[in-house]
Amino acid sequence: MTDTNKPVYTFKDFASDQEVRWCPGCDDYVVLRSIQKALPLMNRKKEDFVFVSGIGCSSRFPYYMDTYGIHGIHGRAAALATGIKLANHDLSVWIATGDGDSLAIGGNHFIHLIRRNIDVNLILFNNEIYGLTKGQFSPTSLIGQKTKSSPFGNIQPPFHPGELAIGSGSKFFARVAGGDTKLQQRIFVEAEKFEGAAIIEVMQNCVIFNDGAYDKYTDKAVKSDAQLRVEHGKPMIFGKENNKGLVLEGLKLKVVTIGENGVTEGDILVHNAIDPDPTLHLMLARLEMPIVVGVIRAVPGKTVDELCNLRLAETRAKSPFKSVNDLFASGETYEVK
Amino acid sequence: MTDTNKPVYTFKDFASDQEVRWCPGCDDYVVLRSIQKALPLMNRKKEDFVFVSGIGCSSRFPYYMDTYGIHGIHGRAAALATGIKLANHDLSVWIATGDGDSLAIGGNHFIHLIRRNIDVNLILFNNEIYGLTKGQFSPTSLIGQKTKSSPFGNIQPPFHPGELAIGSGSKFFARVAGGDTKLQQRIFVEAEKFEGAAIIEVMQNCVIFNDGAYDKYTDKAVKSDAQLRVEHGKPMIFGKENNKGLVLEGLKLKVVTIGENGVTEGDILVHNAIDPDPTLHLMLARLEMPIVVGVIRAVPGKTVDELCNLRLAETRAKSPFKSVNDLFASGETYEVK
Amino acid sequence: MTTENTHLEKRSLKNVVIRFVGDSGDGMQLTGTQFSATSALLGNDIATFPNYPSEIRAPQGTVYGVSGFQVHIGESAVHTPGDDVDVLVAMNPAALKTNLSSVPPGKTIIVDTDSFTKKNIAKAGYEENPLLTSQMDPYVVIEAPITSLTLESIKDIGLDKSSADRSKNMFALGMVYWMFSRPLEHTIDFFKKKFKNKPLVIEANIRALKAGYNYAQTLELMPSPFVVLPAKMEPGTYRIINGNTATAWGFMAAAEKSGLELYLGSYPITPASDILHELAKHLHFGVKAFQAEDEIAGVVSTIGASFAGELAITTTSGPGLALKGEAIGLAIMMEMPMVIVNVQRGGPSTGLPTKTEQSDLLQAMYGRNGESPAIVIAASTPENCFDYAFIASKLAVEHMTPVILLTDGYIANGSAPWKIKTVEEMPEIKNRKVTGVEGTYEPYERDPETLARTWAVPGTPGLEHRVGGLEKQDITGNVSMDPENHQHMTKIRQEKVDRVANYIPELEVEGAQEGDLLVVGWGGTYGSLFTAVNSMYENGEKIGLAHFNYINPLPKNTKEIFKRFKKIVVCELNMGQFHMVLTSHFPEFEYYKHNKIQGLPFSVVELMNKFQQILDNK
Amino acid sequence: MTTENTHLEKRSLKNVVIRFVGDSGDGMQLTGTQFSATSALLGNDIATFPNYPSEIRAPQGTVYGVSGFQVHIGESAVHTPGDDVDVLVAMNPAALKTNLSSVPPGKTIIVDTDSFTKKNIAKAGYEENPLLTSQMDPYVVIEAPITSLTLESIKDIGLDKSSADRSKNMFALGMVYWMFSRPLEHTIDFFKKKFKNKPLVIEANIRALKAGYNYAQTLELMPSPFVVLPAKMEPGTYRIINGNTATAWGFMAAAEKSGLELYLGSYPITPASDILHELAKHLHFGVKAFQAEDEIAGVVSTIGASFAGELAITTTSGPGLALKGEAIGLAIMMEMPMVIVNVQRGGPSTGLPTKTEQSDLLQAMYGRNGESPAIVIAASTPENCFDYAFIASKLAVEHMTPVILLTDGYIANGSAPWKIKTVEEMPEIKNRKVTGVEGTYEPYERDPETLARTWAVPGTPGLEHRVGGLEKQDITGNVSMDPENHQHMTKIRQEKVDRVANYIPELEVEGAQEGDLLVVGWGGTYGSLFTAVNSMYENGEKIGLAHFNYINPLPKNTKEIFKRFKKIVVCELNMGQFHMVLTSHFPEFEYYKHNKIQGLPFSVVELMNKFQQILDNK
Ligand SMILES: Cc1ncc(C[n+]2csc(CCOP(=O)(O)OP(=O)(O)O)c2C)c(N)n1
Ligand SMILES: Cc1ncc(C[n+]2csc(CCOP(=O)(O)OP(=O)(O)O)c2C)c(N)n1
Ligand code: SF4
Ligand code: SF4
Ligand SMILES: [Mg+2]
Ligand SMILES: [Mg+2]
Repeated sequence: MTDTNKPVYTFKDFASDQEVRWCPGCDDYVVLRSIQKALPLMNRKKEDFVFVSGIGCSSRFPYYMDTYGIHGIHGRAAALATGIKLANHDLSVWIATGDGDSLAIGGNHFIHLIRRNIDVNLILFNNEIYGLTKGQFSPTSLIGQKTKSSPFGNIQPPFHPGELAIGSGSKFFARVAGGDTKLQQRIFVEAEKFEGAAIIEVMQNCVIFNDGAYDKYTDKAVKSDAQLRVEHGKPMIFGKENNKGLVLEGLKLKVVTIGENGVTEGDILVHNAIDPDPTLHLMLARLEMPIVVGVIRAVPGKTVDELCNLRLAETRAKSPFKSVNDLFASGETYEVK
Repeated sequence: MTDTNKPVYTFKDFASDQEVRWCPGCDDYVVLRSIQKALPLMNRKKEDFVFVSGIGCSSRFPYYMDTYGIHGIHGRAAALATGIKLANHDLSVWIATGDGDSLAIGGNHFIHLIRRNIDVNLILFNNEIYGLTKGQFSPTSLIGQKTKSSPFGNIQPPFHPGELAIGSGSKFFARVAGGDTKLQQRIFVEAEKFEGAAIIEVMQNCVIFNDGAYDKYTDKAVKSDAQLRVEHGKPMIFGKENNKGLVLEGLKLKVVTIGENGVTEGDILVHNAIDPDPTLHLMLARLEMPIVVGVIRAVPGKTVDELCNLRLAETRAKSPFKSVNDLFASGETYEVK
Repeated sequence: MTTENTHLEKRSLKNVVIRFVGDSGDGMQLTGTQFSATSALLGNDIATFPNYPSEIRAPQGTVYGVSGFQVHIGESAVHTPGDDVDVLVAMNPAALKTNLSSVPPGKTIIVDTDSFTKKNIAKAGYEENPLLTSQMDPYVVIEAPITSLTLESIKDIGLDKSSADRSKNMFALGMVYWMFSRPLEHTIDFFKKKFKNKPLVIEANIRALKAGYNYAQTLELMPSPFVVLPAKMEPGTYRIINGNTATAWGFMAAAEKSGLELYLGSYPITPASDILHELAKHLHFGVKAFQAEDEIAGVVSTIGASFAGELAITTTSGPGLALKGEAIGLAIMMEMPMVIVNVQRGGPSTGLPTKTEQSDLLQAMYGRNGESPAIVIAASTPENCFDYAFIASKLAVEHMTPVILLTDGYIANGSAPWKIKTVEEMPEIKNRKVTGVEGTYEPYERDPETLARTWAVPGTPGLEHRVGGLEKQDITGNVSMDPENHQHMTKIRQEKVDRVANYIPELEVEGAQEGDLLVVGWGGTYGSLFTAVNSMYENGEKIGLAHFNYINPLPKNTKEIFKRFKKIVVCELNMGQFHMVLTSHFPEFEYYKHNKIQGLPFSVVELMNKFQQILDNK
Repeated sequence: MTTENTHLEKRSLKNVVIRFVGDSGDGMQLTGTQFSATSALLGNDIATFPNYPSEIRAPQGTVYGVSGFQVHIGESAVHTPGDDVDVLVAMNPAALKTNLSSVPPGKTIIVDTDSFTKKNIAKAGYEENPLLTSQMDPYVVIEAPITSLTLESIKDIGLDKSSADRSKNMFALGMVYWMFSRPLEHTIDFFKKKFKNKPLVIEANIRALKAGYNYAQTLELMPSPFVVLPAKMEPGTYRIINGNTATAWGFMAAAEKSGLELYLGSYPITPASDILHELAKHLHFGVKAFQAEDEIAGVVSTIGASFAGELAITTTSGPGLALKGEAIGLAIMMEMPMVIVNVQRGGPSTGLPTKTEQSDLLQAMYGRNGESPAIVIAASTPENCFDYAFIASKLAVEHMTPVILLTDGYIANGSAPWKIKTVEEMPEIKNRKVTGVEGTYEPYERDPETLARTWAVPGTPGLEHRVGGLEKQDITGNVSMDPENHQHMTKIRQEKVDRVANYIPELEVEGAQEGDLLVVGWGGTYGSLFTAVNSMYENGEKIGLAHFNYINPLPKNTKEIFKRFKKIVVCELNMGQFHMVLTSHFPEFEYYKHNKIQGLPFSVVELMNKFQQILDNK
């Protein structure tokens, strides 16, 4: 829900007076700045934004935003957000959360938030590590990754946030590199417009405990060949020379080069983010090279918070009971004289 | 892990002396009997079976089995089982759990059990309702379902256990009707052989609070047209006359009739349960009519409990430390005289 | 075994306890409820106690499948469902077996002889038919072939056998209605409304009811009807209410009174689920009853809703409260208003889920990390669950802090007449919402009297601020790791709860105002304690009852009251939890303890014996 | 501002407290650890106290980014890291600002003048350069351009600026080594081992260390070196150990001694994570350190592992314990052996995660639904974390019930010399596993003395049985809803814990054995309490210390000891939780309270003042 007569904000309006305390070089700074720049584009009143988080480096996010905010307890941001949205459907509620926060301890609330399609925007800072507690493996850490709690290398296979989200019924899933502020801003704006739970996975580099985790996708030298940015209605073309693309071969995706082996631009798959069938979205989310960034899935649908409010309003309008007094006096009562 | 010299059991060996206390007509009786019949086929010692559960009607299961067992707390069966398996990799560990137990309060442990591919067999009694607490909607209840806690009809969209499981990385997913003891027994035997987390969804009828939930699949009259039983390596053929089959049309599954429109048996998809790529398995799991039963996915892979044990054994064999005394005396120590 | 040898006079009784027992499928709860409602309509005071197995529908005829409903009706005020049963209606051998010990000699037992088949007798664990043994000699036994008479009475209306069978409880009820001279209208109306679209079912039940009534009337062996006259109750409009419904309604009243919308974040659990069920019905009052994925999400979403400005509550029972501990700590740190209802049941762990107990008191007080004081209050009767739900809301909102409301399975499921209240007659609730401030908004600035902070709700321009679980700087609410500030804030959080003592009523003593023995209780044991104390007091003992509804903080005059008695006995359905709280607050007194931990309420007789013993000894 | 005006004599000190403070990135923890280790190797007793911010790497130069490490070295036994700082090494203005108040007048402060840039001065919140103001007058300030001297000393080895910068802590350490006449070898060896593959880093650090040492030696303004002679410690082989490592090792020793494998189910949380880290290293001892998805899975998997026959433990801190409450109740009902370690931190809620506190005592006692008694014990020094981890395991396994072991951030992170123990010298641990029985196996049959049941592990033929959270029938362990049985079992569970009192040592008093004031403490405050009591006792006061390691049950002679003193004061880093436990057990005594809730340990001076006050007044 957006109003029309909105004050005009700049990113400074969304910066709180608290000093930002992440490690120098942490991608979290980029995301913070992206949000602060994206909010003014959303045509919403400042007082309607609420930032909610759990615990973790990334979960300090709300403190740095000059909006309403809760720095919650570990893993429970989604549940906080659900309560807020059910209480007041008109707010724009954002969740800042880590891979530990949302996929380890908060896993249950994460999948249920998605199942209910609560109209919030969830930024998943996936650094594949526990930052705040100083470097244990997380549910997205790779097999073999050596961390404080896996000195011999991690043996627990990782979740893939996109697959988990879509498996839980996700209607909106996007991915973006931690340093890519431009794309972040665009995705944030799209997420805000989307009615439902928008899950945005940020491939966030932790310079201290898992530095370089995404280098193969984000290094300047390889970036354009290693990231495929999808856009609804556009062909899935990428590469330094903008001549690579995706085609379907049976039930598998294949990278081809336009101009080679008779492949033309017309052969390249066109992205359909709003297809309710998740099959292709899942393939895109799963693709390892190139990695797919941008809004992979954005299927319109009902949100539980809206349904809840609608039904409330309807029932209320129809009910003969205007006060609990009416209820108390209804049905089987009797007099004592 | 199976031994060779096993005593021979009958189903009676697995029935405990506790009276079974489900409602008359409940599908849980069928599953209990199926298990008691399947265990003797598994070539394992009775004392190696452990049945673990949470809380719910279905979670009373362990009491009725004359094996080791824990009737745990609500939602935590998967975590109990994980501890048991990590402690003793040689046991055959079974989880009996409800849709509330594993998909509501226990959702986090459910997805992490699957992620880690812990070598257990999980029977999900999906009656799309909370039985034990007398009829509230569950995370698999349908939209609109009227229950004690949704007197105006449920507004929360359901999870699809198969999609959630595969989204969490599931390597083994099977489905079976609550009354189909034959197929249940076969699946249980396959699950036991499978190394990893075997998820078995039982479409269980609750005669009291959600009677008839699966009638459209299980009614005698429609059953053979409404259920497609898949078997690895076999074409996906079903129907009263055994002449219907599945084919792929682009990225969608389609039901065709053999002998009509030139369709021959050779055109029908052959089930490949061991394909690591989950795309087709997901389509099968998602199919609504016919519903797919049998083992939909069974992909061999590493299990965390096995890895943990292997690594322990290796490290132990190589280490110069035989006692903690060696550790205590190692490194920087100094003498005080 | 028959009543031939007994000669009962027609009696007018002050109070009668009737217990209906049968298979879970026999409809005993309905039967009991109908009897209670009809009696209340006649002006009797009532108290009820449903007692059912944890199985949904245990196999027929087994002892663990027995379901019971006890009702106590009286012409003076009744405070408990009663100890000893005056009339037992036993629908099968298992029901007889498990309930016989509650029936004193000379009292009446009605049995359905049709159910005393070999199989049922064996299932109940009897060696032979108990009706044929001398163990029934002490009782007035009324044997009636209830099942067959029921089937007979409705055979021509074309109902299938199993549906027909299900009417036999109404036959039994009809018999009991005759015994107590109750009219049938209320129950007939009930069926007409309830089964509007099932005329056969209506017909069958009404016929069975009437057949039972007529059978009793014409049966020679039946003792003459008892008479229980209307109780002297305050004039007014009444309805029968159970504790869980009363709790739900209290919150709805508080929401209306405070001008807030009601939010419930909950996860089903016995015996608290009915509060969720009740609230889920009242969309028309703007009630959002959200069934969450687990208890943690239930309470955490409640904190979110509170932050967003609603009257936010969460409901649960013991194991659920354990799961909510961490989040309650967050609410304490954030200083958000909310109510946590714990309908206590038997513990530890899953324990005895369908039984009653008071063993979560210390969990309510201390079940969280760190120094995290919460207001703790307890309802003590089915009907005052309404008041304490209301008061819990008021305290939460006015003092900006979580309130834990303790009830228990006994009062939650028990029913009593409730003199209907209106929103108008309830006390004011002033919420502390702010819509604007001069200068910067300081979320942790406090009201100097209550120490409550203000409530600035998202959507309010200019009051943007952040709160959370890390220690807060005084006034600003910014994160602070400063040692002195932490000590200061810890003390403020404590002081804020302590000062609630200024806003709650003083403790009142019933019975003797000073003297030999002060009986101390709290929560759902009020009915039994009061009945016991009152009857001893009326017998001339210097005995008084101090029953606590406010546990943290304690009423200000507690010590003063304790001083007035020579002896104090603390009675609880646990191992002595309130005793521990009292001892640590007032170590200067010596306390006797009386504890019971059987999943059952106190019996009045047991209490009176205990009190007498204390009075006599030493 | 310089030392020109001060004339210090060359001093031989019994005890010295040194605190290194700087940015989180300045390597203060390493510096402090090196100084401690070197001193311990020389035979000093030591006690350390690391104190770091909750940010991983807070922005440079800010006050909240200051990280500190304090070490107390002595030639007699030291029990605390010390109150007042004798030598403060401050690497930047923020570090000076936040630590100055801990330095008494006349003491020494070393500062890196290079860091006193305008920007840093402002960031620290100073208006002007503090080194140029009179506020430094009371101190012996040693100003050294540490950064530039460091860079100078290593400029030719070709390290990039930021790596080079990082060696400046070694320059500072070199200076301090000279002041206390410590050899450089240990630290040089450390670098050679630690950075085997980074020769440049080794070279840089060694050079900086030596440069600092030489600088101090040649600098005219430097006071003459202090001398701290070796402490008189029991002869033997020692190592420096911190509380968390000692805890981990205690469990490993218990596993070896009991012949069980060690299982840890845990979820990381400050300040407990290091136990997980340490145990994860020791695969070779068969340790399974499982990082679960959350605290609930951590504890529940531990119950599973215990059922399967391992020595099973779970580790956490306050908020994590709150989440584990429900499952601990299950373990109590199942009567499974397991240890829950709670490394306490500042609460409530997320609170002060990196600070110490003792505010989870009541949570440990009562943070579960129902009547659910657990054994609760507490370690009191870094090194005895080893012993209490061992004892917790022994009690759990021998009494078949969960044991909660409380430590805290202060002793968990603090280090002390540990006289190495061997498995052989530890007490026996007899587990109660059964491999076969005559007749049917009865899981709830008990040892008549301890009331412990037996432990039949899956895989054992013939002992198949089921356990769970519903109330159990005595002996058989079948589900039972029987009222009398419930009361019986509730009492047995309590009695079983109570009887542990027969298996723990009696309480001992240090200092006066009777007299004027008994100081009562528990857990990690031992060091400060002992130091304060001892010094007053040596000064002739009739003051004694009763420090509790066993909280539930309490030692049997507690009351007898309390009787011997005129006054009792209970000292805790909370609002009085143990005080409450003691009052409710022994209301016959009057207790003074001394409480501090600042996230910091007691200071010895503060305690002595308090005790004196109590002795003087009344
Ligand atoms: C109940 C509870 N358990 C554990 C912790 C400790 N803890 C804080 S943050 C965190 C994980 C942080 O990882 P992630 O969510 O990935 O965030 P990041 O720091 O990497 O941004 C943990 C384990 C806690 N604060 N509360
Ligand atoms: C912590 C906790 N919360 C809630 C409950 C109450 N409870 C018991 S079983 C159950 C749900 C049962 O549903 P399901 O798991 O689907 O099993 P079913 O009875 O349908 O087989 C609930 C909510 C509990 N026992 N413990
Ligand atoms: S530890 Fe990692 S995630 Fe945390 S602030 Fe530092 S760089 Fe960022
Ligand atoms: S309530 Fe439903 S699920 Fe539970 S035992 Fe009865 S029929 Fe089965
Ligand atoms: Mg992370
Ligand atoms: Mg269910």
